[in-house]
Amino acid sequence: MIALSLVFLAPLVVMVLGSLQRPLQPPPDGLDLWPDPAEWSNYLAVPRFMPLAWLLLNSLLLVVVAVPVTVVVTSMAGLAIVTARGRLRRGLIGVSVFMLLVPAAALWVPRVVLLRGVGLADTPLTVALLALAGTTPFYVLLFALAYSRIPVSLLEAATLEGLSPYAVWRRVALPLGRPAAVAVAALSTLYYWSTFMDPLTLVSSPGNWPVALGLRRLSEMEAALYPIYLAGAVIVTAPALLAFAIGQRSFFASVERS
Amino acid sequence: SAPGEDAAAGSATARITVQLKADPEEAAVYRSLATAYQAAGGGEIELVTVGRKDHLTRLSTAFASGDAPDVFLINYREYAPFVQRGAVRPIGPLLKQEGLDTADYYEQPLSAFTYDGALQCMPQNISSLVVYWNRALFAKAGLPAPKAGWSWDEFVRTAQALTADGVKGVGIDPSITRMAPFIWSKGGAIVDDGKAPTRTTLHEPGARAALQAVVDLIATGATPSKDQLASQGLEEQFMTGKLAMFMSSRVEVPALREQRGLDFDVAALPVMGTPASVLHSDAYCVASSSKNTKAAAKFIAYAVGQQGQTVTALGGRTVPSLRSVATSPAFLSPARPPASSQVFLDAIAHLRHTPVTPSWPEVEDVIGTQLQRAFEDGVPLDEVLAEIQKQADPLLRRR
Amino acid sequence: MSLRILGAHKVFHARGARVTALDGIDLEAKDGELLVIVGPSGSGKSTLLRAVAGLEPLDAGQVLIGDRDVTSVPPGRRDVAMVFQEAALFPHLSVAANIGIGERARGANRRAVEARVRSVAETLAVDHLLGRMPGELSGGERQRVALARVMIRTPAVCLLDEPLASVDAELRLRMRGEIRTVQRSLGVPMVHVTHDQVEAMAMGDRVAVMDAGRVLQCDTPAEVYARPATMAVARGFGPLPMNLLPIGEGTVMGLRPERVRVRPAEASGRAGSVVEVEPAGEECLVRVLPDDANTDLLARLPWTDAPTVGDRVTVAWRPEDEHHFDATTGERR
Amino acid sequence: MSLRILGAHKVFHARGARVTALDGIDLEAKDGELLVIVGPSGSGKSTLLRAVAGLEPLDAGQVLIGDRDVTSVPPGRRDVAMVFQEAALFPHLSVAANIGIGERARGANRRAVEARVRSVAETLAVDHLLGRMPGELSGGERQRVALARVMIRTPAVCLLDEPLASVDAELRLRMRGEIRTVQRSLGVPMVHVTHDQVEAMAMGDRVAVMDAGRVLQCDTPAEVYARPATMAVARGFGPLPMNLLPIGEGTVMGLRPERVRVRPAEASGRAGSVVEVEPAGEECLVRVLPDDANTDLLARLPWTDAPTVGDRVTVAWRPEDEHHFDATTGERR
Amino acid sequence: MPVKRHVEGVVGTGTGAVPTVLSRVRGVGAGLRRWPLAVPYLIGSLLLVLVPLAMAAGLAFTDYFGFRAPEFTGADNVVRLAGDSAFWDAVGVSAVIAVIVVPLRLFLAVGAALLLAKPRGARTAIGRAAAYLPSAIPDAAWALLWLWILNPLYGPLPAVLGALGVPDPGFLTTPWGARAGLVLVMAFQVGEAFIVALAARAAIPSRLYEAIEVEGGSAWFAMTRVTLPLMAPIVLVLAVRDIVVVVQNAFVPAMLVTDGGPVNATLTAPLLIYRRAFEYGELGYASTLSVTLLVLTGIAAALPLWLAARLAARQRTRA
Ligand SMILES: Nc1ncnc2c1ncn2[C@@H]1O[C@H](COP(=O)(O)OP(=O)(O)OP(=O)(O)O)[C@@H](O)[C@H]1O
Ligand SMILES: Nc1ncnc2c1ncn2[C@@H]1O[C@H](COP(=O)(O)OP(=O)(O)OP(=O)(O)O)[C@@H](O)[C@H]1O
Ligand SMILES: [Mg+2]
Ligand SMILES: [Mg+2]
Repeated sequence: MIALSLVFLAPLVVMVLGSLQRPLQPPPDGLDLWPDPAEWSNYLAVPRFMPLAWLLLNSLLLVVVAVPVTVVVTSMAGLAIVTARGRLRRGLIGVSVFMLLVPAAALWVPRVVLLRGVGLADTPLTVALLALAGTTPFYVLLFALAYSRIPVSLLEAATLEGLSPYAVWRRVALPLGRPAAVAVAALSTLYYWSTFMDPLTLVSSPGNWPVALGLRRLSEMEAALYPIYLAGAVIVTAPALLAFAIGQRSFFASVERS
Repeated sequence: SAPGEDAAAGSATARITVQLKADPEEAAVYRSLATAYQAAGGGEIELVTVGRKDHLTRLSTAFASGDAPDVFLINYREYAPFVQRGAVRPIGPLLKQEGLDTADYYEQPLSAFTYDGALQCMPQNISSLVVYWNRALFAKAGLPAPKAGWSWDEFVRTAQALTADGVKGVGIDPSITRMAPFIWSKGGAIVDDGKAPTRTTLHEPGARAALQAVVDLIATGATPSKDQLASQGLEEQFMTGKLAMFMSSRVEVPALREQRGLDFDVAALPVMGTPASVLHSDAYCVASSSKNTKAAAKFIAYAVGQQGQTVTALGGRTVPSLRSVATSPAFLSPARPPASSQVFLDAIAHLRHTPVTPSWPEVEDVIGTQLQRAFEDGVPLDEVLAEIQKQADPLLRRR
Repeated sequence: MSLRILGAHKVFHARGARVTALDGIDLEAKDGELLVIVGPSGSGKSTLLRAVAGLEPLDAGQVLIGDRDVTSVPPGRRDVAMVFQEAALFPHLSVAANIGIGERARGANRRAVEARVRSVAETLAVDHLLGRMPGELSGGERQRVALARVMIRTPAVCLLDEPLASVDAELRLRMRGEIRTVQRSLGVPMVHVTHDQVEAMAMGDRVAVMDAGRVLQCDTPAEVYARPATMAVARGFGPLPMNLLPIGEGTVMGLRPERVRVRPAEASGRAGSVVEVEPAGEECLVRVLPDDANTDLLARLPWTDAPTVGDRVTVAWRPEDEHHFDATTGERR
Repeated sequence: MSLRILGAHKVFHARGARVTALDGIDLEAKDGELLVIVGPSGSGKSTLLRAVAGLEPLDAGQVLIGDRDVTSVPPGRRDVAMVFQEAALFPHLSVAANIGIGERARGANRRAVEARVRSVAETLAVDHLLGRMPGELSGGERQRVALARVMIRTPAVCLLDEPLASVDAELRLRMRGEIRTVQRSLGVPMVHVTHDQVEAMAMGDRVAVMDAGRVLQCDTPAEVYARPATMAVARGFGPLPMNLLPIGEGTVMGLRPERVRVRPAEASGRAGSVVEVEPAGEECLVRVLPDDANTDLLARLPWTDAPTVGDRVTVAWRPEDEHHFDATTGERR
Repeated sequence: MPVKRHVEGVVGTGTGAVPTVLSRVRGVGAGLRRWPLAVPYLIGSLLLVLVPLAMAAGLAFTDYFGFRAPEFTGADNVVRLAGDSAFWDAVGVSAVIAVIVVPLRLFLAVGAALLLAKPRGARTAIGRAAAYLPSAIPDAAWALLWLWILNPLYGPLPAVLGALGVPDPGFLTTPWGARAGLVLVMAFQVGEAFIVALAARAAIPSRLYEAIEVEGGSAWFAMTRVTLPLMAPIVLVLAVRDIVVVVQNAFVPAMLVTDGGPVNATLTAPLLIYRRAFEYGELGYASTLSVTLLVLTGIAAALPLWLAARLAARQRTRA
């Protein structure tokens, strides 16, 4: 298990070490990874190539809006699937599975055409609109599966107690499906933090771009500047990891407590 | 973000969007261009700098959604689809209003960007293929600097002489833009008709001979092995002293300049028959959907004008298309390498360009893939050429 | 407001097989009446309750609460309270929150709910558990909490599905009383499913005996006990199942074990031998195999009279204690 | 092989509070013996069984099966069979597969298991359900399936945690017999938790009465019934809780309701009035509030003698039926 | 809480067909009308997925370059599709990669989830972080790392293989080597599936394991008869999702690591469609390809569903 962990961790280590190499230097041959001396100034160089703080702020805004919306939309839809019967349920599942199969690339152009049509294109939050569609139907199916394990009698009891559908969702399903909610929150955070194709197609003003798109541009730097790019990558990855590190205790605790 | 509600021309200082494909380093150059423009009384510019790979994606979706930038920079190899499909507003008349005289500019790029008899976009640079060479490695091998008009055989011999432990003589990209000058030099052609191509002609004797010569060069072992090619790009190998020569356009200069301890220069391409080189050029286009053509034209006129061209030339990235700047120290000053920038200007006389036709990007990919087989996998040239004919000709016919 | 169930039918489709859970049920529970439902496991008791609550759609039939036909009213709007067979507690809420959730959902003020929760919890002896989570309760504690959730409100109809199954005898006796008190004070119809015969007899104003999705008999406990309508009722209702002895002519004679007298071998009556003796407090249960029969007879005797296994005895009963049933239809004669 | 539990201690930590579930339990179930455990809900019965099975680690104490100390042996290697209080059925497996899963886990051949499953299922009257999924069963059916899973094997120790709670009276009587038969033929110790006093008396070779994590008394049912060691036992064991009347001098008198005679007001004895009458088949339960006391007295009378609420009566009992307990320690005097 | 009806049909009946298996998501009592909860989702999906998809499907029958209104061309695109060997080759490449990488990813994700399911202190914490991390690294950085790891001259992986005496498959130079490289790049980014699998594992009631434990079942038995069957629906959704991700959306690694090469050996269907749409500008025909790919993935995704249905039916009765 330790060995496996190392294999999984290795790329991260390589990334961090790479970010400390001196730029404008021949790339190291073979396993010569250790930066000597560590070039911390690479991190300071990143903002020279992209408006880092601004883009991070955009990304933060995106995540803060899109993730809760995703969780709400998908968990409500998941509960609807679980509590629906017959044709309605098959319909909802069918639509979700079908949408799961849709190639992302097929939607880029029509989507932007449509969103421009309704005047919603090109804002920092345009990409967050995807949260309305649940970001991906995968999350909806996840919630449906999670909720299908809540004892029926609980949902029934709640209904008999006179709780409205919304209250049943809010007070019973959501807390009971907390592992799923946390998982979806984690996954969608990652999604919105790292998506660059959606903003590339949906958002035209660079001022509205998220940091992932900035990083993507940085990735086309000359090879000799890669240490700076890697520094950028570390900076962008760090919040995701930090969030994970902070959240991991409560995250896994909630996963386990179910 | 595309304002301008009244007239089609809009105000001359309206805010416009300009989309460029640019490395992060290049982007800085364009930012200073925009700043200089504004300082000179121009309107506000929103620069959208996108990576190489995302430039076309962004343009396509932007055009499809009616959110096209007012101005975009594009390579002549890629612009044909845009022009043919009506995305571009011919720029000639617009620039005339701005009082810009195209006679001050080199002809080749202007002709490359002329389609249907009208100048569609305004070229900002006129780069060409040259040989980058490492002075230290030449000195170590006891070789003199390459002379203008050197022959292919000299070139091959030089490459062989440079090949030593850990160093290869020359790197060659298996792409048609790299091969084109040699094909032309040998009297061959890429397609039957440069204006309206219907088929490829690489299998015909002239072109075939040129390609064979390259294959023969590769067979001498003076070029990087397949593993080496997969390990590192040619420019990286060159930077790190593993490669003594490689061919590219002006685009490499900024990065090579920053490489500490690298002493390099450029030389003219070797000649197989008559001298030839291939045009590399980007141009500013005005989107047909733009509501601020006046402001767009004003910006372009500035960018390709004396001041604009000086700003970009100093960045090192471009060979100015404006003669006066190209011949000025801003471009030629030997203080900043390469010392022999004149080589780029000398090549202009025999510059040609690849066909301008909508299916060209795909044809290029097909040819590139097949040449790679011949150059790297040792597949017989004739087999490869037959395959190119088979795959590329239908594409050309379909347009 | 009375509760009426008319012609309720329900068929489950399980693995291709059809299971008729309700097969034409007509029942009424009047205002303030406690209707007890007993019946063997799988006879459809839970299904019936769930149908009344609206949790299981009926294939046919109607449910009326007062004059209102609620057959197609969603459960949340029927104003029905129910204790589930598996105590349905919300695992993420404390016991107090579990009890109060309905009140809170109906918009009651937190302070007020807290007070009511506390008082109900005291009644059901769960006040010391209010801060715990359901996962930390024993089986019986859970059932009491579920019961508390129902007792806190004043619904139109009250349904209890074996709420006392895991509660110990003493507490059970007390809770039985509490349930009755609450129900009387609410004055609403209450339907109570139980397996405990003593409970059925003690609590029910009327008792409905179910089997295989049908109501076999519905009457006062005393009446059902005294005059079971069918053999199934005779076996299914009462502290001990009735002895059933075929006596020829298509007739089966029924005898309550409580009415069978077992005496020393010399006495008059049918001779037989004791095959099993089970102590039961003051009494004992004795199985006697009469020499002339091949089904044994269960008898309940005072412990002081207990024979031992193998003893020769005679069994006797008074003629008026005999019940007679049709051997084929099972109906009372 | 006997089962011995020595000094078992178990404390749960719930929401910061400590709950002592087992507080020094010493018990033994001999080979072939059926030990019944009764006790109020929350007294630690399930915890004890789970500790024996190895599912709940003890804080102190030992579990011995035969001569083997299994205290730190994992559950799978203790060779213990257990029916859980909430039937732990595998939701993804059919009833047949659920019954057979243990055998299969121990590596038995599928064909052989199938045959045994069928025969056990017949015994427990669930053979018609074999193809169903657990979700499609009624509460009682589920419990029987869980029981079948235990009865299919021959373990060293058999643990049953209220396996019959949701089973109807008739079937219960039958299954009680089946369990006994199986247990006798296996000849292994069996520990059986139940709330049903009749069951406890009828089935148990010995009965252990628990309260608050302690064993209050462990003896034959008859002995426990006749001479309850403490007031708690007196209330907790027997078909009805014992009446407990403080009679001064730090003494409490106990009286079984079965032994209280209720007669017309003229008769000799203590005068009082009837406050409640509950029918119970042949008998009825009557609560009488003596004029000179403030706790009522429960009495069980034949139905034919039933008074009505409000009647003036006298209550009387024989002196030898009195039990005396210390009012402070609760212990028998 | 009793394990009752509520888990019914976690792995239920049926024989095949896409919705059957997923419809195991059990439905609850009759009158629980909570479908209004699905309304936001449905509206969002309509606006952002279904209508755009319908537009894409419409474009599939047109010539469209994004500059002028699409021109309807009838079945021309379909005819072209039939003879488009490049596309079918790419579909083949995608299929081959999916066949290898999807089971591998599932195995890694589910395996890690099972290994790391029980909290065992720091080791588990590190393991979990490790399993999640690769997915948190931006794609471009991830690709770059792998370019280095697989590098034929300087890469540690060929070096390690060489040291172990394993022949170097030529990760970036030979067709199969490049495909293997792509497989590796995708195999490690399983954080999403890992988290989902972990949540699924945690949702299995411990009582069931207690029952198996008491019966003396081995850990293997518990895993194969309880854990995996009960996790099956989630694993299934993961499988479908993974097929879709690998076949359709994961062109980023192909684009960044191998760029389709060498000689189109890793030119996957989505990469080809991407080039068709945005490098060659043929948005109409690219739509035709996209819709075709949608149908093909649908068929591919039906496979695990069918397989699972068969398995579940078998498992149900056999224990
Ligand atoms: N969801 C279901 N699918 C199929 N059959 C079912 C389902 N629910 C119940 N049944 C069957 O319907 C019949 C009636 O079940 P019900 O739960 O009403 O019985 P019950 O009288 O409450 O029994 P118990 O006393 O054991 O709880 C039983 O045979 C049961 O197996
Ligand atoms: N996991 C737990 N955490 C905290 N307290 C617990 C836990 N499990 C049981 N308890 C407490 O331990 C005590 C004994 O519980 P146990 O389940 O053994 O009772 P029981 O005798 O089986 O009751 P019942 O007859 O109601 O099933 C109870 O007070 C209960 O609340
Ligand atoms: Mg029931
Ligand atoms: Mg218990």
